[in-house]
Amino acid sequence: MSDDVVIVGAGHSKFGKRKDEGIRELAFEAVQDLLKDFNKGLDDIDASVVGIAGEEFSGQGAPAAVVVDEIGMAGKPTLRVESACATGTAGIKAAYGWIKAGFYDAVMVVGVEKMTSVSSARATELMARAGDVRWESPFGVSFPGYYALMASAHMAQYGTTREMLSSVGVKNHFYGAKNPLAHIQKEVSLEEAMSSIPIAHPLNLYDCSLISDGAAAIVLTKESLAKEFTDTPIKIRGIGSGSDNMMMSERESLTSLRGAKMAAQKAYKMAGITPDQVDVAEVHDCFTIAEIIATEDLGFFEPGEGGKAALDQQTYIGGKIPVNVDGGLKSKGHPLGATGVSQAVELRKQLLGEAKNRQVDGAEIGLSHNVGQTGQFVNVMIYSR
Amino acid sequence: MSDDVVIVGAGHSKFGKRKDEGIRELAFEAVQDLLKDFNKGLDDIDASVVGIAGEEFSGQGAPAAVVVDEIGMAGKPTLRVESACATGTAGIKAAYGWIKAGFYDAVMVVGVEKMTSVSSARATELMARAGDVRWESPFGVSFPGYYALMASAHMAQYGTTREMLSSVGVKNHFYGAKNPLAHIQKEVSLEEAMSSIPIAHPLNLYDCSLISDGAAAIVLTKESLAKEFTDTPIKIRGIGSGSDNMMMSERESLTSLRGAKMAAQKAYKMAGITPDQVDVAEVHDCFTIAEIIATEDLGFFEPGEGGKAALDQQTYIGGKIPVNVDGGLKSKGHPLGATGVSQAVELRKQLLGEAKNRQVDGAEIGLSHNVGQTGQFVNVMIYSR
Amino acid sequence: MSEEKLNFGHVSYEETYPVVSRFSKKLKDGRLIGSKCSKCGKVFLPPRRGCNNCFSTEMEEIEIGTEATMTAFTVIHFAPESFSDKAPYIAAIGKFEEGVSLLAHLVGVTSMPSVGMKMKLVPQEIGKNRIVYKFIKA
Amino acid sequence: MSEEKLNFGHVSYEETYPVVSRFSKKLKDGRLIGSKCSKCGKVFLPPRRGCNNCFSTEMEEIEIGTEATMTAFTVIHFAPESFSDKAPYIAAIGKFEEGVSLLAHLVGVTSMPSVGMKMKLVPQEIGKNRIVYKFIKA
Ligand SMILES: [Zn+2]
Ligand SMILES: [Zn+2]
Repeated sequence: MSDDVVIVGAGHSKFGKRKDEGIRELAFEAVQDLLKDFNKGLDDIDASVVGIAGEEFSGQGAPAAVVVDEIGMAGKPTLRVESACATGTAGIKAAYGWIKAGFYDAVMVVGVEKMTSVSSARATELMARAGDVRWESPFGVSFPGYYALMASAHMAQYGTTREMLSSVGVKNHFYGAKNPLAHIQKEVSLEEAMSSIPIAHPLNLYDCSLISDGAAAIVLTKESLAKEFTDTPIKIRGIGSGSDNMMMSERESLTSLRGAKMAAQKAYKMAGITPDQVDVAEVHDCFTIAEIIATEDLGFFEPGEGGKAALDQQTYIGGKIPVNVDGGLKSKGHPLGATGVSQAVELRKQLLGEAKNRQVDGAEIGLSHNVGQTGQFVNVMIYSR
Repeated sequence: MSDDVVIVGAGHSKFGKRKDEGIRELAFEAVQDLLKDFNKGLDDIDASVVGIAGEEFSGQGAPAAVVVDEIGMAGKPTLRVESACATGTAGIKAAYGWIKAGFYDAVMVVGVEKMTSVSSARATELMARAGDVRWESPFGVSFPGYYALMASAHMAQYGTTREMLSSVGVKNHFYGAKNPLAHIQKEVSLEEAMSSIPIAHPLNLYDCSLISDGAAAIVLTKESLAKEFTDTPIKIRGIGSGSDNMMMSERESLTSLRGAKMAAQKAYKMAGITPDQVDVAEVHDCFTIAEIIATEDLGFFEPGEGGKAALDQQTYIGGKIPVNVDGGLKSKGHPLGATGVSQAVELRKQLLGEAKNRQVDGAEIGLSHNVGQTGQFVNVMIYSR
Repeated sequence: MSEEKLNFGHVSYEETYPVVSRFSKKLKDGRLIGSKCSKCGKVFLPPRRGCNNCFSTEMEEIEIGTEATMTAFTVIHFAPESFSDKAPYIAAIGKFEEGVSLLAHLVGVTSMPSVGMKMKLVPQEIGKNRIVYKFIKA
Repeated sequence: MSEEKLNFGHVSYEETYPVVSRFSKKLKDGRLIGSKCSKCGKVFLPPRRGCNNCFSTEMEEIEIGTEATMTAFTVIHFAPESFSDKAPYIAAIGKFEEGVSLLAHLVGVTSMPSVGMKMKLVPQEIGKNRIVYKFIKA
């Protein structure tokens, strides 16, 4: 009988503009938080996986090792994974593989990014270089720009409106205001969101996730060992991944991410569930259009119906499927390497009933959808008690 | 009964200053070479792992996806791993985990680096940033500089000499001259090596590996499926990893890499062998002192005896343990992300008896030792027929 | 090979490799050239050095028509650092009759464009050693 | 916190964080300050914000003596880009009596140094906002 992989510890730094902390201090803060509620010490963790998306943000080359040293894991095996904005879940998947391979009993996954040391224009440049630098980045398409291209296609094909886009941002700020770890804890009105300054038309400021600093950490082990670490392990029930063509201009579709659909299908199959069994979802709302497309690709709504569903508050708690009730990338923040791990930390809280004033009552199955670049890396994870 | 992971295909680009090729073309060349001798097509490979150490060398952010697209693997799951110069073996280990976890039956690992687009001074700067950027890089210690520090300690403690160092370079050029894929295919005399220009005293030009472009690729699958792909699978018998403190100044020892010793111990244990059973070794000779220390850390020679052993030609074919008989990083070249995969490709050739005029007769067990940064990432792999 | 390189794009992030330089030179002559695999027939635009379907490197040049239909667009207001002085500008994806698409700036339009509009791809020289293509309204 | 930052090193590759700036200010006063964990007693030089042994962030300042013994050295001839105009220079690791070590330039020596030699760490101001430490022969 197979021994499931479980999460037995989780920690999370404050997300935000953390001007006094570098990658090492941010990671330290997440691990410090993790250890607060952990029956074992670092000695019982055999190895680490570090998720950091970009080395130029922090200035540190081969950046995993400084992080690992600061969190007391130097001397133990480690590696860095990178899948652009899907780096965090790539780390969880790599650690899962290490455990299943029998290399280690317990592995820490730390995702961290320090993004605000550079100017916004510089950060935009660095992220734009995740486009094809030979044929697409030379046109100055920012990261919001790539998603804006998708938004224009989605609007043309399905009649998705600016109001629908903005309503995603409004929801995410509504929940972010309840999350003490969120970068911006402030509600916004639909009017404010719709009238904010344009970033990459049709996307405005309130359609775009934040450039944030932050870290998140979890510890994975085998189910058979879980009780030594915690009384409340969370199972990893499904992992699915997919990708897509590098260039936007070579995609079959601009209104859906084929990698996300593939990842979802695989994850549902591995977990043996269907989309309607998911109680709470963390989806990769790097932009509001991304959340709309995500809810379609994941099978929560029919293709083209995601925008209407958002407008109808079907993604609030009490709606068809609560999505990003921690504020999402939009309000909680999006420190690239941390995001996928942060999703796991949040879902664990939800499944343990510890999410306080943003708790989805009785949540038993949680789904995380984490997208890198513009769909070239997608991981969908399914967690349950 | 456990189903071993095996290598069922391997390809290698020419290493060198490849001015007409970027990362995508280099990776293409390695995969093209792999497919020449492969009973299946890309359709039968489920996913890929891409090893690239630095995004600034090539200019491409999140660089895995352009590579994956160029080699026809877009749409299938992928991720990038990075462990500085140990990136290639980190990729093999991640793919091994994915297969053991049951995610995929067959995974391609591609390691690639394009380093010569930037000047040597710039490349030196980028690599120096893999030191601790807060406390050590601000002193302008180049990568050769860090190893030169170790060399000075080894010389002081054990009486290792410049002649011993140079004899490593002489050997590696001797074999590199026989390797048509090597960056520099030219023998050097001990006199030439010893009198070459200083890079970071006590290391001269012929003590330092090359800044090279190149790629290597392998396909992994389960032993139970191997026969569908090839008649000559190679087993991965052992994988061990280790690391060390970030800062050189915090290390317990400067004459040995504790991560390498740990990695070797784990790999030997997993494979169920002892050092004397290894027939041929690929070790991480980023610098001549690194090869000397490696042969000690791996248990081929006693601590402090590696230099004398090199001088006595104990690491030539016919000696106690043939080391880097493909030219090593010194003469074959060291495109960072490719190196660990290249070691696997070379050992496969040796174990299949296909290494021609640098064949170790009857080689049955091969070992690869791949070090990232200055020992913060180490993977030791053991392969056999 | 000592032939002079012709760089592509408003900015270069990687070295200009031969496959790009050759394309750029044809573009300078007003021709949009993709590559077609001689072995399996797969067509690539922009061109590639090898075919990612059958791994042949025997590629024929194939001329693509310059009439395109817009499938997506955006107006970049907050630009990457290298483009800060150019914003706002429109980036659009246009699909050609051959079924392949390209991303480029759309210039010369005075009102908000819309998906489905007809465009034409034309070369735009930027200084002596640099060229790019752009869409204009057809 | 609006206090002015004092940068550390010949070149900065990351932002100057408070733990570095505070250390640098003490260094300017000629004091070499490490951090000692109030909870478990582990000593860090250079200082850290938190203890990687017990995860306490209560750190005491501890003054380290400046006499050191060289454990390793190199002469950098081919330097990273930012240091091109400074080569050759000597980098050495010196171990202090407290058991902790630092890497720094060794300056003012006229012959090749040797492992085991006695050195002294001294501050070296570089302009108004930047400081570094260096070893000199003891
Ligand atoms: Zn073809
Ligand atoms: Zn402590």
